[in-house]
This record gives sequence, C-alpha cells and structure tokens, in this order.
Amino acid sequence: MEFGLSDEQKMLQESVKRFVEAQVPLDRVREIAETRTGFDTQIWNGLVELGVTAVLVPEEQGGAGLGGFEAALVQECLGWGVVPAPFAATAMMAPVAIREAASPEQQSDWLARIATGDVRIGVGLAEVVGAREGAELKLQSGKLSGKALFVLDAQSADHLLLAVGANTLALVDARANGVEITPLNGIDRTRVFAEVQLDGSACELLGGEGNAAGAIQKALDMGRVALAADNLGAAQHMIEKTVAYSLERQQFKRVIGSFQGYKHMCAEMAADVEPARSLVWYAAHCQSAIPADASVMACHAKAHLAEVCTEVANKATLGHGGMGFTDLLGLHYWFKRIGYNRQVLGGPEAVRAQAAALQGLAA
Amino acid sequence: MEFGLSDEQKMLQESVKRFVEAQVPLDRVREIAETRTGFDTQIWNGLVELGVTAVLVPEEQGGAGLGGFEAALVQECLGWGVVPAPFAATAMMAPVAIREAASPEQQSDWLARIATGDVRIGVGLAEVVGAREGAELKLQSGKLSGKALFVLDAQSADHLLLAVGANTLALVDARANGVEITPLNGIDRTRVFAEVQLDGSACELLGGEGNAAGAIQKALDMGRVALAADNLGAAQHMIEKTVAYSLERQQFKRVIGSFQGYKHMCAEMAADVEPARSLVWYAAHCQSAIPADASVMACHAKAHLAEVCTEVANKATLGHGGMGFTDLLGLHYWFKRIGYNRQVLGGPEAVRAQAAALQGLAA
Amino acid sequence: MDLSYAPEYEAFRQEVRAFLDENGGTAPPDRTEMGRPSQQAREWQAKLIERGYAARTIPKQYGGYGAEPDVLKSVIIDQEFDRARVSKGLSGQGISMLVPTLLEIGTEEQRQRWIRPTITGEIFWCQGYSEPGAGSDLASLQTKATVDGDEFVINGQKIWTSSAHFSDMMFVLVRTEPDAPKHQGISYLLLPMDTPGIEVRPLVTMTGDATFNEVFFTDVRLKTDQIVGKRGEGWMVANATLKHERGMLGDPSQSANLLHQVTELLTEETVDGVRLIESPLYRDRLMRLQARVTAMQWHSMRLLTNTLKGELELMPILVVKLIGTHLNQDICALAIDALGEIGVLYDDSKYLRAGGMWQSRYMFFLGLIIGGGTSHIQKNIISERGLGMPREPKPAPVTAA
Amino acid sequence: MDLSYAPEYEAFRQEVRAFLDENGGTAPPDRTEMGRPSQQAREWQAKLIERGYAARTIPKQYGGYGAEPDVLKSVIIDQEFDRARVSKGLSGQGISMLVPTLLEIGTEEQRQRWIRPTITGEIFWCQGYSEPGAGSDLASLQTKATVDGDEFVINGQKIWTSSAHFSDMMFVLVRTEPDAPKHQGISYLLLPMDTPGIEVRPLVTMTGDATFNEVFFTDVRLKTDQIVGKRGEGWMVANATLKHERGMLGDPSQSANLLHQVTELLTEETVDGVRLIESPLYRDRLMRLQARVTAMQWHSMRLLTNTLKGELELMPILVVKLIGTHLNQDICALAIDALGEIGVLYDDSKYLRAGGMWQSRYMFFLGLIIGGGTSHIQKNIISERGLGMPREPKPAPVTAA
Repeated sequence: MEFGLSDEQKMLQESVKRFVEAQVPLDRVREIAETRTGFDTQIWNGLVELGVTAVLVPEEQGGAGLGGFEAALVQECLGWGVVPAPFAATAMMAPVAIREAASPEQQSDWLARIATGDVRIGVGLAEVVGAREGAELKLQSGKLSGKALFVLDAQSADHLLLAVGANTLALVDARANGVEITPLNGIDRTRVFAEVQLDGSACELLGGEGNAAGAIQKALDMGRVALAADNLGAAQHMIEKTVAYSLERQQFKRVIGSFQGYKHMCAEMAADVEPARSLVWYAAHCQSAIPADASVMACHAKAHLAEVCTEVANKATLGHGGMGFTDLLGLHYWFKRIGYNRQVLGGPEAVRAQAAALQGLAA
Repeated sequence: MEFGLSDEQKMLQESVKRFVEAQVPLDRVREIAETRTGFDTQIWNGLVELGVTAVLVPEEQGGAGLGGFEAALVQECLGWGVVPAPFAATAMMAPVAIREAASPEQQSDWLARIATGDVRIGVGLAEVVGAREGAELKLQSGKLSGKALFVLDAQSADHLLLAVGANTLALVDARANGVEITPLNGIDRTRVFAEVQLDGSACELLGGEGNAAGAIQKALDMGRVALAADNLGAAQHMIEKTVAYSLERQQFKRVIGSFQGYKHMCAEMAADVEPARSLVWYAAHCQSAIPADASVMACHAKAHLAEVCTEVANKATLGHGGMGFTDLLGLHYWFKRIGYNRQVLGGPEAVRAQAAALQGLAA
Repeated sequence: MDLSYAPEYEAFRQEVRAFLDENGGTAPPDRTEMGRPSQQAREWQAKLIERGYAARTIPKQYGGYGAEPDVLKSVIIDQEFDRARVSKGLSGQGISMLVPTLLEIGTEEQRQRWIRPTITGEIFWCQGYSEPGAGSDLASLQTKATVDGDEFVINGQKIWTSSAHFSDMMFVLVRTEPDAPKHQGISYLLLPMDTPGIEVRPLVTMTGDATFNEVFFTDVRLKTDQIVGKRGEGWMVANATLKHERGMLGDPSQSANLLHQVTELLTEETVDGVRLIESPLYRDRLMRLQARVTAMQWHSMRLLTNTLKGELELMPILVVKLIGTHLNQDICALAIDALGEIGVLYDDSKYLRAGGMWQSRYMFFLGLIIGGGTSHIQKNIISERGLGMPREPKPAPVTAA
Repeated sequence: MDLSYAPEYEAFRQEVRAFLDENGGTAPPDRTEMGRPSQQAREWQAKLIERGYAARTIPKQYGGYGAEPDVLKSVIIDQEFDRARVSKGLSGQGISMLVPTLLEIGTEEQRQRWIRPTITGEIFWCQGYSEPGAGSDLASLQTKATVDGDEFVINGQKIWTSSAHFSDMMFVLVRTEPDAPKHQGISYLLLPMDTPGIEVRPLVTMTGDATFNEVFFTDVRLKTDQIVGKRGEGWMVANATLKHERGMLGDPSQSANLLHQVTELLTEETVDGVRLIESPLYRDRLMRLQARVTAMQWHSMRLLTNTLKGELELMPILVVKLIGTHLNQDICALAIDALGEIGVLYDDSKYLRAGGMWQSRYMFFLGLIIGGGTSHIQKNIISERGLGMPREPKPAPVTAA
C-alpha cells in the first residue's frame, strides 16, 4: 500500500522541476508568450530529452510505459513554471486515445513518434463537451469537412486529433489540403488553442468510423487530469510566491506576513490545496490503474481544482497588492493559466454534471 | 425622495425595540420556548397594545393603515429579540391575503379583529411552494378535507388560513369539527408550525373558489419579507453580541476582538448585512407601494438574507468559542431562528428559481 | 419612505431630459479613451457648465456654474445622463480631487489660477500619491523635497500614476520634514510635468493595458510657493480629497449595467443549441447576483437619503467599496464561466465577445479590490471605525520579545 | 503508487473478516450511548484484545495484546470493522489519551495500576483540561493545586468535561507553580472523581444534549504522588496525548458515511412528486461535496503512506481538522436545505428524518470547528508551522503605546 510518490516518481518530478527552474525562467516565459504559439523548440527538445513525451507510450513502442500519475506529475511541474509547451495534448491526451482505439499498426507508428518527440498533435474535443458557434465536423467518403473550435496546442502541431461527433476520432495532417488553422488568442499566452476548418481534407480514422467513443472519453479524462495537475502546480507556485513576498514586503513597519488577516488568507490557500493534491493524484492514478473510477475522478479533479485554484489565484494576487496587478512580477501568467484551465474541456458546472450522469444520478 | 425611516417609522421601531428589551429578556424567551407554542399571552397583549397587529389593517377597519415597510420594521425587532409571537402569520400574511381576496363584509369582519388582536390566524402555504409527504387539501361541497403541512403559528391560532391548491384560500375555525392540529417540533422553539388535518371541516372561502391566486401570492410575498426582516434583526443582534463578547473575552493576554483575524470576521458579517438591510427595506416597501416589483423582491430578500444570515449565524457562534456552542448564553436561539427562516416558505434555491420564473427567465 | 421626487425636482428632471434630447447628439463618445480631452469633449464640457450639468457647484468666479449644492439635482443629472448614455463631461483626478481641495484649502490666488483651466480641460492633472514602498500604508511615502533657496528639490518615485504621460500638472505628496512623525512631515505640491528631471514610464498591468505609470523624480526643482496648505500639512490636505475618491469607488449603476449585460449574454448565447439561461445553475447564479446588485442599488439610495437629511450612518458607507468591488468581479466571473472557452478569449481574437470586456473587467475589479486600500485594509476600517473594535496593537520592540 | 496490499496484509484482512463473520453478531451496538460500558461491551472488548483487534500494541504485562506497531494492520482493522459496521470496542479519553501517556511518561507502578483496568472498561476516565477562561489559550488554565503536607489541595473549575458524571477518574491539568511561566507551572494529576469537593454539573449545548459537563473543585485533596511526570511538566505530558487527539479529529470515513446518507436522501425524497436528485442545483452541490470527500479520503491515505514510510510532511497533517470539520458541516447543510421545512424538524417531531441527525450534526460539527482550537487557531498553526510565517508579535506594553 503506497499512496504517494515512489523514489522513481520523485526523481522524475525533480528532474522536470530542475529543468523548469533552470531552462524556463520568467524571462523566457515572457519571450515565448509573445510568440503566441505556446511553443518553443528549445524547451520542447529539452522535455523530449528528459523523456517525458514517452511517459504514456508503452515500452514496446519505445516509451517509458508509465501511467497517468507520472504524466500528471510532469504536467504539475509545467504548471508550476507556467511552461509554454504542448505537453498535455501531445503527450497525455493523444497517446491514451491512440492506445484505446487505434489499430496495432497505427499504434506502432504514432506512439513511437510521440515518444521520440517527432510528432506534435493538437487535440480537438471541445464539441464533445458542448458545441458553440455551430462548430461541427462531418465525415463524407473518408474526407473531413467542417469546423472544430478550441483545438488544443494546434498552433505548433503537425497533426491534429479531432473528434467527429461523439464516436469517431480522426487524425489529420496539419498541412493537408483544405486544412486551415486560425489561432484564437486567449488570456493565457503560455498555452494556445485554435479554430480548425477543414474542407474535404484527408484523414486517418482511429479504429474506424464510430468506434472511438471510448477513446474520446479517455482522451477527455486524461486532458481533464492534465488541466487539474497544471492548476495544482500553478496554485502551489502562487502560494509560494505570496508567502515569500509577505516575508519581504513591509507595511506599517512590519512584514505583511506577520498580520493575522494575511496569515489566515495564506493558510486558507494552503489548506484548500493540500487535499486537492491528493485528489489529483488519485484521479491521475485511476487513468491507468482503476478504469471504473477514471472518468468520474477526472471530472472531480478538474472541477474541484478549478474552484480551489481560482480562489488561490485571486487571493495570491491580492496578497501581492499593487505589484500583483502589474506585469512587473509576472504573477498574472499564473493567474491566467488558472483562468484558462478552468474553462477548457468543460467548466466546473458542466464537468460536475457529467460526474453525476456517469454515476446514474442525472435525469 | 426618501429611502429610509421617517420620524414616525423610527418611533414605531424604537417603541417595539423598547418593548422587546424590557419585556422579552432571554429568560422569558427560554420559558416560553419550553411551552413550544411560540406564544405568550402577556407578550401578545403587549404587542396588541403597541398597536402593531393593526399595522397592515386599513384605517376604515380600525387599523393603522400602514404598509409592508412598517410591518417589516416590527418583525425585524422581533427577530432581534427572538421574540416568540405569531406576528408574521396573523399580522402580516393574513391581512394582505384578506385585503386582496375577501369580500367587503369579510374584510370588515376579519381585519377589525386582527387589528384589535382578537383573532390569531395560522397560515398554511407550504404546498404552494412544494408539497411533501403527500400533503394536499381538497374542497368538496364547501367542506375541506386533507392535510396541510407546516402551517405557521397554528399552535396558538384560533383560525387557520389555508391554501387549497394554487388558487383558493380558505379560513377554518381551529375548533371546527374534523380539524386536527399536530404540532411539528422544530429547532426554533420561539416559532412553531404544525400539521393540520381536516376531515370535511367547515370553511369560509376568500373571494370564492379559484379566485385567490393573487391573494396567495401576496401572502407568500409578505411572509417571505417577514422572514427576511426577522433574519435581519436576528443577524444584527448576533453581530452586536459577538463584538461585545470579543471586547470582554481575553485570550493570550489580549481581548480577542483585537486579533485581526477576529476583526476581519466581524467586518465580513457587518459588510454583508448592511446592504442586505437596504434590500429588505426595498422589498418590504414594494409590498404596499410597488406591486410590479413585490414578488421578485420578496424572493430576493428571502433568499439573500437566508444566505447572508446563515453565514452570520455560523461566524457569530464561532466567535463565541465554546460559549457559543453551549446553552449558557442562549446564542443558539438566534442561530436556530435563522436556520428556521432559511427553510420555511421556500429555501434559497426554490425561491431564486421563482424569482427567475417571475421575470420570464425560466424555461 | 417615499421614492417619488418633489415637483421642483421632477421639473428639473424634465429640463435635463429636454436638454439631452436636443443636444445629446453633439456629445462626444461616453467612454473617454485615454488621452487629453478632444476638442469635441471640451466644447461639450463648456455647454454642460453653461447649463449647470457640470462644475455645478463651483463658483462663477472660478468658471463654474455657481449653483447651491443640491445633492438630489446632482443625482438626477447623473441618472438622466446614464439613462441617455450620454457623456457627463470631462472627468479626471484634477476635476474630481484637486478642484474640491483648492476650494476647501487653496489660496484665492491658487483658485483663480487653476480651477477654470482645469474644469474646461485646458490643463490636465495627474495624482502623485502612491509609491512602491508605501501601498496600504500610504503615509509612509518616501519621495522627499528638500529646500534650496526658494525652491523645493524633489527626489523619489511615484507609482500608479494614471494619465501621467499626457498630463500638464501633477498634484503630489512629498516628504518635506523627514524628522516629523509620518503623518506630519508631508506637503502637497503642484508640479508642472514638463519640469526637468521628471521621467514617466508606462506601467503595464495584468490586463495588458498601460493606463498607469511610474514617475521618477531626479532633482526636480519647484518654487516653494507651489504648495497647497502649509508645509507638513499635506496629509490633511490630501485626505480632504481622498474622501471624494472613496465615494467614487462604489457605483451601483456600474454593477447594474454589468448585470444587465450578463443577463443578455445568458439569454442570447447557446451551447449545443440550448440557450445558457436554460441552465438552472447559471440562472441560480444570475439570481444571486441580481439580489446583491439590487441590494447595492438601494443601499446607495439609503446613503443618498442620509446625505439629504444630513444624517451620518458610518457603517453603510464603510462597506460600499468592499462589497461593490467583489460583486462586480463576481458578475464578470459568471459571464466568463457561462461563455466556456469563449470566456478565455482575449485581445483581438475571433469569436471574442464584448471586446474582451469580461476578462479585462474581471482583472480590473480585482485591481480595484487591491487599489485604494486592499480588502484587508477595508476590513480593518469596518471593524475599527464601524464596529468600534481595537486597532492592531503596536508590536513590542523586537529586543523585548 | 500502489493501492494493493502485500499478501501478508491481505491474509490479515481475511483473518479479520473471518473473525467478524463469526463473532460480529455478539458485538454490542456500534454507537456507544452515553454511560459506562455495558457488560456486553466489556465482554466484546475482552474478545477484541484477545485477538489483537483492540489494545493491539499495548504490552501484554499491562493487559494488552502486545503486538509490534503496524499501522497498516491497524488501518485494516478499522476498515473491516467500519465495513461490517461492527463496534471497534471501547473508546473514551482514558483509552485514547491517558494510556498512551502512561506508556510514554508514566512510572512502572502507574502503568501496572491503571492501564489494565482502563482498557478493559473497569475504570472509566474523563479529561480535565479546558477551563472557561482558557479556551484557545489552553495553557493559561487557572485551576490551582497547592501543597499541604503530602497532599495537593485543588481549587478551580473545568469545562467541556465529557462523561464526567459517570467517570471513576479524571486526568487533570492544574497549576502547581503559580510563579512559573505559563507553560512551566502546570502538573498532570490522576484524580478519583469520588473525592470530596468535586461537583459535576451538566452543560447543555446548542444541540440540546448534555454530553459535556462543568466540574468544580473546592479544596479537593489528592496525594502528591498521583502525578504523571514531574511537577511543572504537565504541559509537556499533556501534549504527548494532544497529539493523539489531533489525529482523531480528521476521520474521512465519517465524511464518506455522511455523503452516502445525503446521496440516499436525495434519491429518495420528493417534492411535488419529483425526486430531489432531479434538481440540477442539489446535484451540483452533491458533486462538489463528493469531490471534497474523495479528496479527504485519499488525503488520509497519503498521510498513512507517509506514516508507513516514516516520512513527515507537516502541511497535509495540519490542514485535516480545518478542512474536515467544515466539509462535514457542509454535507449536513445540503441535507437540511434539500429537506426544506422537514430539514428544521427536531426532537421527536412527526416526519423527522434520521432521528434529527442532520440538524444535530450540523451544530455538532460547528462545535468541532470551535473545539480543539477554533478555525482561527488552526489557521494560525497552518501559516506559522506549515508556511513558516511569523508568529503574532507580542503587543507593546500599553504604557508604551
């Protein structure tokens, strides 16, 4: 019985954390943010070298053969450092979908390339959660047409994994005929999504038409876990920054961290985040180890972390006073990352409704 | 333009407050609470002498000809002192229903007796909001049968005003044949409600069968305003008690009211209650003066005060430490009164749903 | 309780309406974009002053309309201009803060010199109060002015100076008596922004805008007679205007306007073809907010009534900022949540709603929760001044601990 | 991460299950009602000790089972007894707090004399720590014991003494060195409750129950050798047991159990013939709570894992009480809200649900938020010990202010 990090998991986490601290200081984040691609070659190559893109790829395909828990630990570090990297879509969502639905040949092909970092896959599932602006994809004679919105990490992707309705998953080459990718700029400049319009574009189906409902759910679950883990890391860092700031900043001839009102605010943040961490761990673990709980726990982790971390983002900014509101300390990158995580792949209300439905509690 | 208390209204409020302070100390509340009738002859007679039962009765019927605002000011004082008195049902809900639906003869008869305090009327509208336990009343050949639950102040009433379906209001003599009143004990021993079972009992309809939908809504609105005002007074008193306690009680060689965490808790209570007071005033004023807003504002006052005052009840109890949890200071009478006000005549969710529906926002 | 207006005021309201019907078309856009007032805005301002709808109570000899103070008429002007969505004329800290200060504390010469060009928009002011090291503890400011002959020599730094980059003048707090207790060593000066030694740097905020600045002073020289009040009394002088600012921060019509917009949004936007308002969860949140907005609207009428009656209730005033700013942020949060992914769009994105207002306002209101005294300071004030609870005890000297 | 148990532990689990299958029927009702343990409860306890399911790690010579500490086996015992809803044997502050204290600090003679009869239920203890004047500031207790020959003479008052009216003994903190600093003047005594001069008065709480008492001491005499640890070291002695109490307060199986019950309630109760679970609002609240409960359940597994590995992470431990008690109260609040008017029924009312549990628990958890350190104290501890923030500065002497 061990509900916690093994020595190997600690090493993994520490190596990613060290990489982030050394290679992705705030100045780098600022530079990359301005490109609005959510991507930087050097950082991506660094992550590939660390082997983290291979986490969810089985050993047979040259991967590390690890599970959702390890992937979430990586994503948590990326959130801690507001790292611009298309990790969640390519290295978390795509592999589980491919493992679930693709043919053995497809698996060998795609998983190996994910593991080596040779492919980056944008993932579009927004319409499964709720379609806006008339977005819809249609498959006709093996060609894909229509519009998918909020396709994650599409800006830097060479391929796109798109849900077609609720039961079909298609892989599209981003450079194929008829593919148009329109960046949609959001508050979080460290991660991106885009509109993808297709006009009779060639595609490769995972598992054939109508056979990917399970894979879509797995990708969605893993994506939600990724966002929850990212939130966890981001919130943890905001708490650390706030406490550190409070021990430096003086007002009324005392460090502000000695005022009880301030201390209680910090205590509330920490108290909310600690059990939330345990929830993220369990939800991530379920993705590989406990299929019966995987979807419900992904919903819970996504929604609960969204609520807790939104609070943290506001309190931590408040705790930095005027400095928190400026661009000077860059605290807003974390604030906005948490804001983005809340809305993507289903807001808290939508996700909780699904958690209830999955348990047979909804009408 | 005057949104506030006139001199006359201040005098009214002060006279009731003085009466409550002088005649209804906590020891009296405790005694009367043990009777579980929500009633005491001496207190009732005192209120009648003050003229407050006549507030909503027009001058033609010997009343004061005042409005919902004045009635709410009275109820607020009763909440402040957790006074056991069947004021809301008899002096607020019943008169507006009678004025709306009853024939001129009925009005002269009943309103005059309400003004003089010669009649006490229990009011049953729970099934209009939502029926539980199969409660339902039926009218057959002018006789009433069935069951009404949570009839307010029925224990001390000589007559009962009951909704029959959504459109009919019936007055029943509590001593009539076939009337059985079963007290339902609740957490709040200062106010009561009961189950009323009828078996072919004689009744007097207000405005005839099916003509009282408007009167039912008015009584419901006024009842909700009464509960909101009661909450306002109760919460105000809890804040006063907490601040006073915090200036006396020492811990760690300081009065606890000098700790910033404690001060902020008190500030939050006060900050929530002050605008809520303005909402109660407006909602109460609407009942007599602005019919278009009356129902929506009654909903808002009821629901918003329920939320705000539940917070106050918890924080104020917490602020009293262990003493707040004991019976010694009697603080729990206020806590429970606020708990009762939250659930009766529609909980916050139900009442907000009605506010939306009234504005055409619901499906 | 009487929500009607006396005939005199109803007549006044009709007069304002008639003016707006006739002249509203010549008004500049309501939202004054950043920058000095346009020619159109200054002409509109002149017309408003002439009719007494701006600079209403400022005496005629200083360029105002010269009316007796009448809060109700001011409120009616506000209501009608809001209703018609017509610009209420020039704004800015010169008009809202400096002019009242000069009227209260300035010399006759200062009033003659500054008030008229300020209210006509000829001279534009910025405010130099905040400093990086003195946030909630404003009085601990460190920008110092030493005396050299008949001049002050100013060194130091200000922050949160909105409009500094296009202002002519700054009213600024500096420490002139470094050895006095902190509230007694401050002076209130009037400083031309083209004085050598002033550097203005834009300060980008989390919203991405640069509406604020940092202002650096290096041996900035100013004649010693450019002071309002006496040396060392600047804190008192500034507080006369802080009062005015505090009133500005709680504006329930802003909440009402936001609520109106989010209601429209919920009734118009769809997910999977279903209108958002059909969601009981969003509807419930909307109703919660509507109750809170309504409470604040009538709360402000209660404050107005108190003002009209000359009655002072402290507590209802003290809570306005704390409650109002949180409320406004919560309204924006509902809009963002209801919009799902569209709610995180920003800048110039396709599918952006309301120009990205919901996100920028969400952050802006968080800024307001911080600015002008964080919510922690607000709660201190409410508990101490409103509830009579003790001030924070001074800490014992560390050696004694 | 490995949620399975090693074969040794799976075997142990099977052994416990087999025991429960065979013997569970002879167990007393799970919820020990107020009062001394019944004969049946004491027999059950003897059987549990014999099998090592109670008093598991207490050495044989003191009447225990004498096993090596094995947290996982203890957890398995808890899990299986919870699952079977079978009584885990006797409880009470004597067993949970005094016995561990004696094992750690008591003399050999004290262990010999007190442990066996305590764990068998022969002697029942109450705890005398809290005082009316010393709530969160427990160490400021004022009940004093002066020495007269070979006896202490005790005067003062205790409060929140549960079970005092039927206890044989009290372990009590008294001030024996009035001139020492507050933490160094306390002693830990073992006091027979039938000693002359002790008066027990029931203390009614807001729930209406009288499970607590006030205990008054008037010249109560006790031999000076009835002390655990040295004179003046009672604070340290008591803290050894406070550690045990703190662990008791966060029990996620209690939250899970409450959540289970409220889920059943929502699926069974109807309004206007519609099941409550059909309300998206209640469903949303239920899901929020389910996420929080799940978080706390796995949080406790995380703490268990840390214990097993001998690793100490302070923060996750510190937050348990604050989060857990609020969570439990929030679960009860949902049940009450969903029940509408039925939710305020109490005592013996017709239509009462679950014996009035929802209201009484709602208040009880508020009591727990207060008891054992209010949430304010909890937040102080989290910020100071967990986040390394400074302690409250000592106030300057009033004369210096």
